[in-house]
Formats: sequence, structure tokens, C-alpha cells
Amino acid sequence: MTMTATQQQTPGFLNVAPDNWKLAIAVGLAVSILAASLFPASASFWVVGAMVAMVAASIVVNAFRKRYYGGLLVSPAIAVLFVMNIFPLLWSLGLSFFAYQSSQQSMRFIGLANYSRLLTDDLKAPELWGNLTNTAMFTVLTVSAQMIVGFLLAVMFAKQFPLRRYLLILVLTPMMLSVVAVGVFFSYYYDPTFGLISQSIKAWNGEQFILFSNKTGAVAGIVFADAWMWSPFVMLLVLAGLVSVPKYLYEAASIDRVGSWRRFWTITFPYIRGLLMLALLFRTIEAFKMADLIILLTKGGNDTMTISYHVIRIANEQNKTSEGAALSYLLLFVVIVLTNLYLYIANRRSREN
Amino acid sequence: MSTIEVKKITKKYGEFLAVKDASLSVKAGEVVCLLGPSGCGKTTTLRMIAGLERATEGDVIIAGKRMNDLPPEKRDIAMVFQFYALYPALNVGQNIAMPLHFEKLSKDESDKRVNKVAKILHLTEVLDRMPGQVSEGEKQRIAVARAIVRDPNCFLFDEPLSRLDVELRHSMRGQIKEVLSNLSKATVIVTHDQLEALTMADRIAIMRDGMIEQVGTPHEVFAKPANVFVASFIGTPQMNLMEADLKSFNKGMASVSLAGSAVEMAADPAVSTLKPSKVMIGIRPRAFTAESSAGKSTIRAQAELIEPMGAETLVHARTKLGGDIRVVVPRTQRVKIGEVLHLKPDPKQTHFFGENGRAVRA
Amino acid sequence: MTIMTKMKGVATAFSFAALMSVGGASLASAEDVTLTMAVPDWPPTRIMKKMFDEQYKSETGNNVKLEVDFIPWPDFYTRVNASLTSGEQKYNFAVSDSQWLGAFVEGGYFRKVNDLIDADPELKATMDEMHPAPLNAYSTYPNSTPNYYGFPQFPDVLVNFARSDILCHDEEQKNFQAQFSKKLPCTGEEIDAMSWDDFENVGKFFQRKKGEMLAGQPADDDFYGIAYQAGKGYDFSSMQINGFIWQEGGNVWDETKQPTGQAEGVVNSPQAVGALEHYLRLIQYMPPVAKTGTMDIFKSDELFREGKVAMNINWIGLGEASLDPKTSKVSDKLVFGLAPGTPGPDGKLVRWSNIGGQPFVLTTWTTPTQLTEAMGFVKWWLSSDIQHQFAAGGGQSAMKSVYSDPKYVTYRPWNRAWAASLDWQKDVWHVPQFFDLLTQQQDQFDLAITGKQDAKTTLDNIAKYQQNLLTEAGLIQ
Amino acid sequence: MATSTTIWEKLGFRKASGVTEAGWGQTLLAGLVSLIYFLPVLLIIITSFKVQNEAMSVPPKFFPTSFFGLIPDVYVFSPTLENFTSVFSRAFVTGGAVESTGFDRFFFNSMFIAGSSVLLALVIGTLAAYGFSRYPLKGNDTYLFIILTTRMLPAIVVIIPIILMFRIAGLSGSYPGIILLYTAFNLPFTIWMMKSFFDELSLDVEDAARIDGSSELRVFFKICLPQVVAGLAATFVFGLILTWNEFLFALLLTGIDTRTVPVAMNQAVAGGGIGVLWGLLAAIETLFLIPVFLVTFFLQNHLLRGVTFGTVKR
Repeated sequence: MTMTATQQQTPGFLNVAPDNWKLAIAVGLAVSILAASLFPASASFWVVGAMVAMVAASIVVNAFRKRYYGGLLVSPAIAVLFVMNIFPLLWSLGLSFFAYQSSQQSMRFIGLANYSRLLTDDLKAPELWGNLTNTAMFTVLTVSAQMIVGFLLAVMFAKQFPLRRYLLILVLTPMMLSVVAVGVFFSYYYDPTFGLISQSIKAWNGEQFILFSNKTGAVAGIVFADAWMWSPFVMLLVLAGLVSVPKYLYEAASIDRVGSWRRFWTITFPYIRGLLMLALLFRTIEAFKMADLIILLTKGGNDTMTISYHVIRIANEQNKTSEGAALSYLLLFVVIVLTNLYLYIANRRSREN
Repeated sequence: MSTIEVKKITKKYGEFLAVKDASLSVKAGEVVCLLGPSGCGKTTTLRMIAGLERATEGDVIIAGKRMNDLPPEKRDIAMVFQFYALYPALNVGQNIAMPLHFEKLSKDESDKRVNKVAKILHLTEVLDRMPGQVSEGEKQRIAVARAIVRDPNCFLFDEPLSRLDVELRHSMRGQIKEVLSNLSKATVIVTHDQLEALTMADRIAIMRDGMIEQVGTPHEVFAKPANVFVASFIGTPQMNLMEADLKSFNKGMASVSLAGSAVEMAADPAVSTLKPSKVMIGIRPRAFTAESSAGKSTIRAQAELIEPMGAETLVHARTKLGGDIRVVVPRTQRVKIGEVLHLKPDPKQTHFFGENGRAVRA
Repeated sequence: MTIMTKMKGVATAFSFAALMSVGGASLASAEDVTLTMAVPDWPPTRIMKKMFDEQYKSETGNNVKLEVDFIPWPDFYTRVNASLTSGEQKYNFAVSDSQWLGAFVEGGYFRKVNDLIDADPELKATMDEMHPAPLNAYSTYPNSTPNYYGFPQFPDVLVNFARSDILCHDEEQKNFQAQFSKKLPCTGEEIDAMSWDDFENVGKFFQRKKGEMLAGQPADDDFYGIAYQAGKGYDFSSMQINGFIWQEGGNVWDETKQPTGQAEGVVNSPQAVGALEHYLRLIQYMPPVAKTGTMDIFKSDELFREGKVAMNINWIGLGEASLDPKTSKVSDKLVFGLAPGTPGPDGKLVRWSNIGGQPFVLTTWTTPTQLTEAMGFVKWWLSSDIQHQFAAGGGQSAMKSVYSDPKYVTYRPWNRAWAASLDWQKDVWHVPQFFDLLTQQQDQFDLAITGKQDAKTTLDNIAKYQQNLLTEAGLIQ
Repeated sequence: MATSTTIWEKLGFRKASGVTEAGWGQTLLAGLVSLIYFLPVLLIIITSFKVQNEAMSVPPKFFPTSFFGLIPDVYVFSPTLENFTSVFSRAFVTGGAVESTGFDRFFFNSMFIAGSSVLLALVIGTLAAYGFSRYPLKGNDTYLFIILTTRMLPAIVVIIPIILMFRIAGLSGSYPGIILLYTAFNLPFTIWMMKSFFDELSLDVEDAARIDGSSELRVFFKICLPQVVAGLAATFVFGLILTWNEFLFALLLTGIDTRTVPVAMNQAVAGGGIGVLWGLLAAIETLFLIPVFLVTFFLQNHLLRGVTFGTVKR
């Protein structure tokens, strides 16, 4: 609507006016380059900052005069995201084309060598694939566990009953805990000597139960803790969907004598599908980044290493910054492909309806 | 046999009494409208019949069987909801076919039934569309189609036409009536629109504050309202209800002091039991004739506001005591503002109500 | 359009800003000098800070403030590493694990201190008095060359934590004698004299299920004889395995033999393989958690404090908690001795072990004023009196005059093992690639500990990886 | 059945459309399941009242009292509040003086940083979401997707550039730095969520307001915002929960004065030359849980309605 509002005459390039953003950019660039080459970093940073502010101000004034409210509204968010997110991302993308270790302070352009090494090196490639497989496994297991548990919990709470409000908050609590505490306490719960699981089993057969004695146990332990922590998130989304189904649809269904299975698929499911997709999307993104629980529980032992943990190791512990960046971009690529697939499916479905 | 019988049902929500001792029986092939202002308990009554609410007390008997404790799906009924309750994820055909799954019909048979009702209700064109893609009137017909696609014990309609515009409403009234008349099922329609009730119903049950005030044919409730509420609720323009002093009653003639005039009028013999006392007299706006001069049985009033209604004209007139009288006169009779009218009520359409609000009739 | 243009503007501005190098460091006035220090959060550093606040007076007359950033152990490396490598230049001092030296020296973050030592005879004398093992471990890069980078903050060794109530119990003594024809070690001296075989016997002997008799009473829970570190995290198995390898005549890749010292053939020598097998064999007698790769130094310490094992090989640095009745169920039943050794050809025990503890180091961006004050602080810290106080408060000293003082053994029960242990300490790599070497090695050891591969394969894999990496880095030719 | 309605009303329920009524039977079922689900948290809370020596006991001590001899003594611990006082001040060295742990500061930092960054993200993000919703750009979806992408990468990858940037700007260890970073961290989520809310609103109402002479600002504040209160609340709670426990950025970018609780919590994980100080860790976590627990509890109704993300149409 307002976008198509009066298009004013664009001011001449050399016209000194508060909304001449082109001139502002030119001046800003010139001053910035000058400052950057003349002053030390700490001083020139603020000069550059001032120039950015000037350019931004001119753009804002320009947008305001042209009644371009969309740009005005979006720009603060874009600015914050750019400075704190996108710019560092691009920076590390750039780094991934260099041989650079943060502890060494030397930098050498090597093009795609980091990537090709990761994908073809006979030591690194199998490791990458192993980690990728593990990550995929954890993603599938944790996300499906969360979806199932979250869904069942939601179904349970989708009724009105006394004390519901108080019971619901109990179930929501796990996701408010700090991962450190969860990791440390679950390693206690799983401990063969002190752990509650082992002790209950021991009371029954006299043997200590060693959960982390093999990969199955280790994976189960990690998946359980993660699913326990984040199922409430899924539950909340599904519950919101469930309570938004108009009651008269269920009434109509009961009068039409629709069976409960059919009722779920034709009435309930369409209402929660979008939210399930959303939960799936967010949980999958998070699951791909899973590292902290693994660090706390197994340290990657029993073949539970994930890509994200691997990135932390090489980028942080071993200071192979550029190799870590390259690895993360491979990971990002996988995640983007996956999420696009999700969004594609979700959009296609919604277009059908 | 497709019948519905409701015996003294009561619904309480905590302390709040939604329906009290309502009784109603609907014969096979009969259409009964539950009519009343919003919040009167008519929808609750319908939902108790459907089994969507449980009656706190009383019995619901459908097809001769007590069904109080049965859930809706066991009652074998069909219902059309106010908001139609179309399943948003299914297309029109699937929506209509939904009640048929229970009967485990073959695909062909079920398609045949769907097509048949679709034809009756002119829905053949839209069977493949989604509910979001059809018009309001079509939605309404889909809801009806879904109800009549099978052969239930009875039909229940909850404000079926309230979301349609005037024209559609008019045509749908006819269509539904026609469809229902071919089915010979007990049918209950909930509505707040008296025109709908008067045109569609065989009998009307008028409810207020959780109680059924009167049950009768459209003619009965119009011509013989049981009490002041029914009298004022049924009929447009609204019946004039005026307080009066009943002075005496002699040989079928009551002499009353009405709106500042002393009036003698013919009245039901039962009125004699009321005297002497304050009474409420109800006269329909169309039951006046405007005389040229004051007489024994005329009321004097001055025209204040004139509303032409096409064939007739509605005149609001002020009585001596300041009360307002609505009079409908033929279009040909020109009334000017300020003109003094001498109104003579038609004794056959004059209703006397006692102090308890009940009509007094022999 | 406008948004995109703006983005470009911001991008350009920031890239310019980013291209700029090092900014100024914090300046201190002549009177007030603040020394900022990154330290792990535990008693040895807390004691140091306390002593500083209470006692330190700078000889220069400046008002010196020690601002200590106590960072919890699990995050210590991450935090320090990020701070140093990002050029944040926040800390003048850092407590650093000895292995980190190479990486941070090469990166130009740690300052060489030879000139400072040479310029100050007093300090030089102090350094000369230092036991050579910790001096080499904590200060030198490349390893064991006279290039000094740090000063000992808290030196540490592995000792044997033992339960006197169980080990000295008559019945257990009798049964052990009957089973192994040897006396069950019970006193400090007897523990000192233990070999790994004796240690293994203790492990075999105490494998009691809940309800079986233990020291004259039914055990209230499963009880085990021995424990040592076997965790996957950080260096929580290497530190023990290295000792085994050295004692049995093998070696890790020896960086002092650069550039000819090989990894292949040395790391996976038959002696090393035998040593690793020996280490792995003992694990079966330990609490079951040892087989999961999660028995780090803290877990074995906890098992010991909770009274689940009779003997535990652990760092002195974790000892205080065992002595405190609030945190330990065995506080009044303790005896300490040297960690076990391996009998050499002459029958005497060979006790090579990996040194623990940390030095503190100076960073390169420290200003002259700060440097003067920092050196004042170092000298104060390494003065005999302060070292005595530190040891009395729960620390350790590597200075001969301090630890050979008869008073020293009275400070803590494990101090009787201190002097003798120091002579047998070696350290692993100081090269910048240490974290690569360490993580790969820990991963491989974990596979062996959890029973997924044998000792030979494990060491072959480690050797191959190290050979590869170090050749690439030019450290092996 | 009928009388229990008033109980619900007393408990503050409004009747949601799709919610069927169930009785105390459902309460029993849900109570059982919830309790089992809550058990790991309950054990943490119980541990916060135990001294170190009782935290790891075998068999575990679950009960603070023996309930008049009903429970065998081995399962009973002697409850203490010592852990809670230790959170704020304790002796770091055996027998040493009691010192402040700085946790009062850390708690303040956590609340201040998380609170202000989530609010800031809410303000900026809501504006942006309104912009994206009402003034769609060419390739709107692509921009939104790019915004979401920024959440997909492991944080470790951007950490070095961010540390460098912070150093240059003098932001490291300061409040504005970490707050701005968390704001960016919360923005994608906020924008996505709020946009779907704005998409759902009827444009007619807004146009009507414009025709009546309202300025754009007035339309936004008086017409739109009141309709998305539930969304704002839900976004706030989600943002808070995610930010409250953020660890990596906090570890690397906060200084001595701005450190947050999740980082400082490790004091109790391997703090005093001992492994885990169970009681202390549990006490920190318990205290740390309270604020976010309360916020969630009081915004619960909004949360449920708000979290639909507007994807559900009637």
C-alpha cells in the first residue's frame, strides 16, 4: 500500500541533503579508508562506526521521506543481525579459504584446500563421515523421540482437568535447566556405582549396570537426556495446536460417528501439522548442533562423536580455525539442504489445501 | 419410529440453571423449532438431545429409547451446526461422505449416496473443492447434505441459517423445508429468528430463561400467545402491551381504562375472573382500525413517527398518558405527523393477561 | 535496494575495522598497578590470591592490585585459549598447563623470561634451587632447553591414596597373606614399596559384592581394591599410561630428540605395547565405571572419597577434599604413599611418572611497569617463607630448601611421598601440536579402555597419526 | 462433573475451544506422568538440601525426614540450607575464611543480560516482523530464510570473529556487547514468530483505522500490538528460556564482572580441587531455575495461545 506512495525525485548525487544516501556512502567510504590507513585500529574503528551511522541515518531519512516504512521497520533488526551474525559468518567463511590457526597469527590463502582435505584426506574423510553419520543418527533419534514424547504429553494435557496448570509447568521445567546441570546430573543418574538406574537394577539382579559400556547404551543415554530436556518444547507446540481445534468439529465428528483414528487424521492432525513441522524444523537445527550433552556425558566415547563436537575440538581446542570454519560450512550446507526440504514439503502441503 | 421426546430435562452449570424442566415431544415427520432470545437455553436443550451435553435431570428419549447416558455417536442422529463444522482438511465430497464411514459402505455405494444428496442440494459442482473455497451458502448446504446423507433417527439444526444473508436465508428456508418434508423424520431446529420458525416449523417451542413458555403451531403461538413474553416475542411489529384497569365485565363486554381512555371492548368470558384489577392488554398493531371520530371503544393517540413499510405504514402514536402505540395502517390511508387518531382495537385480536402475565382465555 | 546498499556499507566499514591490528593495552598510573591473572578456580590459586591480598607489599612502593579471574577448571583452557588467540590481551599472567607452552609461545603470547632471570641474581638463585623436573616441565620450550617461559605455581605428582582401616584390618591382612603369600601393604612405607604387581594383587583381592565381608563387616555396597584415571576427557588416561610406558622401558615421542626422533617404532615399541597392556589389564579390577571411559581424575577421587575403593592413584592437587570430613567419608582413615613402580634389572623400583601441576607465565603485552611489578610478585611468591606458607595451606613447593625442610612433611600426609616422587617426574610434549597429539591419543586410549581394540592396534594408530602430523609440521625428518 | 466447573474457574482457566473436559481421573494420570517426568529435576532439588557426604550415598537418600520412622534411616538425609548460603559465600580453602563467591553478581548479570537482550530482541524483532509482514520485499522469503540460517551454524564458528570484533570495539567483557550479541541470537526466532502473528491479523481493521485518520504509528501501537500480546508473551518466554542458559558465548565474551550463572556454575562442577560439589551445583541450579520458572508459570496461558505461531486458521 504505502510502498506505492509518492515517489519523490531522487536528489542529485552531489546535492548535500540529509537523505542523499548515495553521497553519504561515498563520503563514508572515503573517510573510512582514510581513517583506516591513518589511525590505529582502536581509533579508526570509531571513525568507521561514525561513518556507518551517518550512512544509516541518511538511508533512514530517505526512507522516511519516501514513506518507505518497510525499510524503516526492518533496518534495526537487519543492522543487529548483520553486525553480530552475518558479518562474523562471512568472516569465518572467508577464513575457511585460508590456512589459519588462531594460535599462530599467520595466514595463507589456500582456496578450497581445507574443504578438499576434509572430503578426501584418508584420515579426515572417514572421520568426517563417521561424525556425520553419528550426527544424523542423533538427529533422527532425538528428534523422533522428542516428537513422540512431546506429542503424547500434549495429548494428555489437551484436556481440561483440575490442577492442569500446575502439572503442566512441572513438565515444562526440564527445558529451563542449564545444560551443564543436566549433563552432570544425568551422568550421576547413569553412573554404575552411584547412579539410580544402576542401583535399581542392582537391587533386582545384584549386578551394577554399566550403561556406557557400548555404543547402544551411550547413544540411548544421550538421546534420553536430550529428549527429556526438549520434549516439552515439542509438547508446547503440539498442545497449542490441539487446543486450537474448534470444539464443534469434534462434536460434529461424534455425531457423524467418526472413529477415533479417522478423527485424528482428518480433524486433529491438519491442525497440528504446521506446528509439528515447525517443531521438527527447530529441533532438527538444534540437534545438528548437539555437542554439550555429549561432552558432558561421554566426551565422544563409544563412538558418539558428532560433527559439532568435532568442530569445537578442532576450532577451539586445536585452534585450527580455518579448518573448523570449513567443516562448519559443510555442516551448514547439509542443514540448509535439509531445512529447505522441510520448508518445501511444508509449503507444498499448505498450497494443496 | 423417528420421534424425540424430552421429559423435564434440566441442565445446571454449577449454580447456573441453563435449562429447567423442559419437556417437548416431536413426532415423526414433524419439525419443531426451538425459538427464543440468545441465552434462553435453546441450544443447550438441542445439545442435550444430541448428547453433546448431559442432562442434569430428566430424560431424553429418541425413537422410543432412553438415551440419557449414550454418547452422541450411539444416538444415531444427524446435526447441522451453527458454524457448519466442516472438516477443513477434507474436500466437500469427503465431508459429506464422513458419516457414511460408520456404515461401512462400499466406495461405489457411498459415492452414489453422496452424489444423490449433492444433486438435491445443488452441490455437484463443488464436490472436489475444499471448504475454504466455497461460498457461505454452499457451506450451509454441505452441512445439510452431510446430515441427510444417511438415515438417522432424527435431525437437529443449530441456527442453520444465521450466517447467511437475507436472500439466501429465504431460499434456504424453502429448500430445507422441502428436503425435510420428504424425509419424515423428527426434526428440531434451533433459531432466534421467528420468521424462520414460523415458516419452517410444524410446531414452535418458545423458550425463555431455560424454560419452555409455550409449544404450539405457528398459528397458535401467534394467535393465542400463552403469556406476555410469547405475545411480545412473536410477531412483527411487536404487539402493543398496555397496562389497563379492568373496571367491569358485562355480557362479554369489558370496560377498561386504557391509555387514558375509557374503552369498552368485547373480551373472552374468562376475563371476568380477573375483575376488578390491573390487567395487561395486548393488541397487535394490525388489529386497529382508525376511526374518523372518537367512540366508545376507541383510544385516542397522536401520530408521532411514520415508517412506511411498502404495502403498509407503521405509525408510532402517543397516547394521552404518554405511552407509545404501534399501529399498522394500509398504504392508502395517509397519516400525517401530529394527526390525532382514534384507534379501535379488534376484539378478536385483543389479549388479556393477568397480573401473573398469563393469557386469560376460556 | 536500500537495505542491500546499507549492508554493503556496514560490511565495508567493518572489514576496515577488522583489518586493523593490535590496539592499545590498558595503562596503569604510576601509583596504581593492576595485574590481571587468569587462573583455574581451585584451592592452590585461591590460597595464592588470599596470601597476596593479606601480605603482599610491592618494594617499588606502587599500589599493586592482583585482579584474579577464577575460571572453573572445565572451561579453563577454552577461556584462556580464546582470550590469548583472539588478541584480547586481557591477562598479564596466566596459569597454564605445561603442555600448552609450545602453542602459546609460538603464537607469541607467552613471554620468554630468561632476560628477567639473568637480570636478577636473586631470582636466578631461586630458579637454580628449583628441582629440575618441574623446572623443565613448567618453564622450558622447546622441552628441556634453557629457554624459560614460566614459574611453578602449583607443582603436582601422582601419589597413592589408600584406606588404612581396610588395608590394616587383621582379617584382610591374614587372608591376603594366605592368598598371595605377601603382606598386604598397610603403612606408608609398605605402600611406597609397592610394585604394579602388588597393586594388581590388591585389586584382585578386594572385589567384594554388597553384603560380603569387608574388614570384619558386611560391605554396604560393592567394593573394589584399586582405581586410577581411565577417562577420555582432556589427559585423563595419558597421564597414567605415560608412566607405565616409561617405567617399562618404552617412550612417547621424544621431542628433545628433534628432528630425528621418530614416532613410528618408538610410540608403538613392544615395550610400550606391553606397558599399555599392563595398564589395561588392571582396569578389570576397578569399579565398573572405569570401563566406560568416564573415569577421569574426579570420578576416581569421588569413588575413593565415598569409600568404594581401597587404593587410588591420583594427583596431590585433589587431596584436600579427601582430608575434609565434610566432603569425604574416609577422612580419618587415610594413608598416603608413592605411586607404584616397576622393578628394574637391579630390583629397585623404577618410578617414572608424568608430572602434573601448572606454571604461571607472563604474557607478551605486559607493560614495563606491570612487568616490574609482576617480577616483584614472582619473587615474592617464590620466596622461601611464602612457599612454606603455601605448602602449609595446602599447596606444594618445588624448591629444594622448602621441601627438604623437616617441617614440610608435617604440612600434609602425602608430603612424605613428595620429595621422592619429584626425582621420577617427566613431562609430555610441549610442542604447539600438543592438543592434536593429545586428543587423538586420548581417543585411541579410550577405544582400548572400553575394550574396542587391543593395545597393539591402539599404539600403531597413535604412532601412525603422530608420525604423519609431526612430519607434516617439520618436527620429524 | 457439573460442579467442577467452578473449581476450574477458580484455578484461572478459561474454556479453550478445543479442550474437552475431563475429571480428576485425568488429573491422576497426568499427575503421575508429570511427576515421573519431573523426577530428575526433583532429585536435583532434593540434592540441593544435602551435604556433599550424603549426595552420593548408596543407597540414595531421598527423604528429608523419616516420617515418624516410616522410612528406613538409610534413605533419610539430614536437610541443610548450607548449600544455598554457600552459593553466595563460602570458604574456598579448607579452614579458610568465608569469602563472597560473586554469585549475587552472577545472578544479577544473568537476569540483566537475558532480560534486556530478550526485550531488545522483542522490540527490534517485532518492528521487523511487522515490516516483513506488511511491506513485503521482493524475495521476502529468501530474506527470512537467510535470517533463520544465522541460527543454524555451530556458535563456535563465529566466535573468533566476534571476539576480534568485540576487542576492536572495546566491547569484550562489557554488558552492551553480550546483550547485543544475545539480541542477535534471539532475533531470528522473534522475527519468524511475530511475523506469522502479524500475517494472521485482519488487514481490514488496520485499513479502517487508516481511513479514520490514524497514523501508521498509531495503527501499529493501538491496533496491531494489542492483538498479538499472546505472541509477544510466548516469544518472550521462549527467548528467555534459550538465552537464560546460553553457555558458550557467555563463557568467552563475559568478563569477571559480567559473568553469567551458567558459566560460573562450573565452579561447582570441578571447583575446589574436588569433582562435583553436588549439593552446591544443585543449589545453584535450583536458585537459577526459580526466575524463569515463575515467568513461564505466570505467562503460561499466553504461552499456550501464543505458541500457535499463528499457523492455525479457524
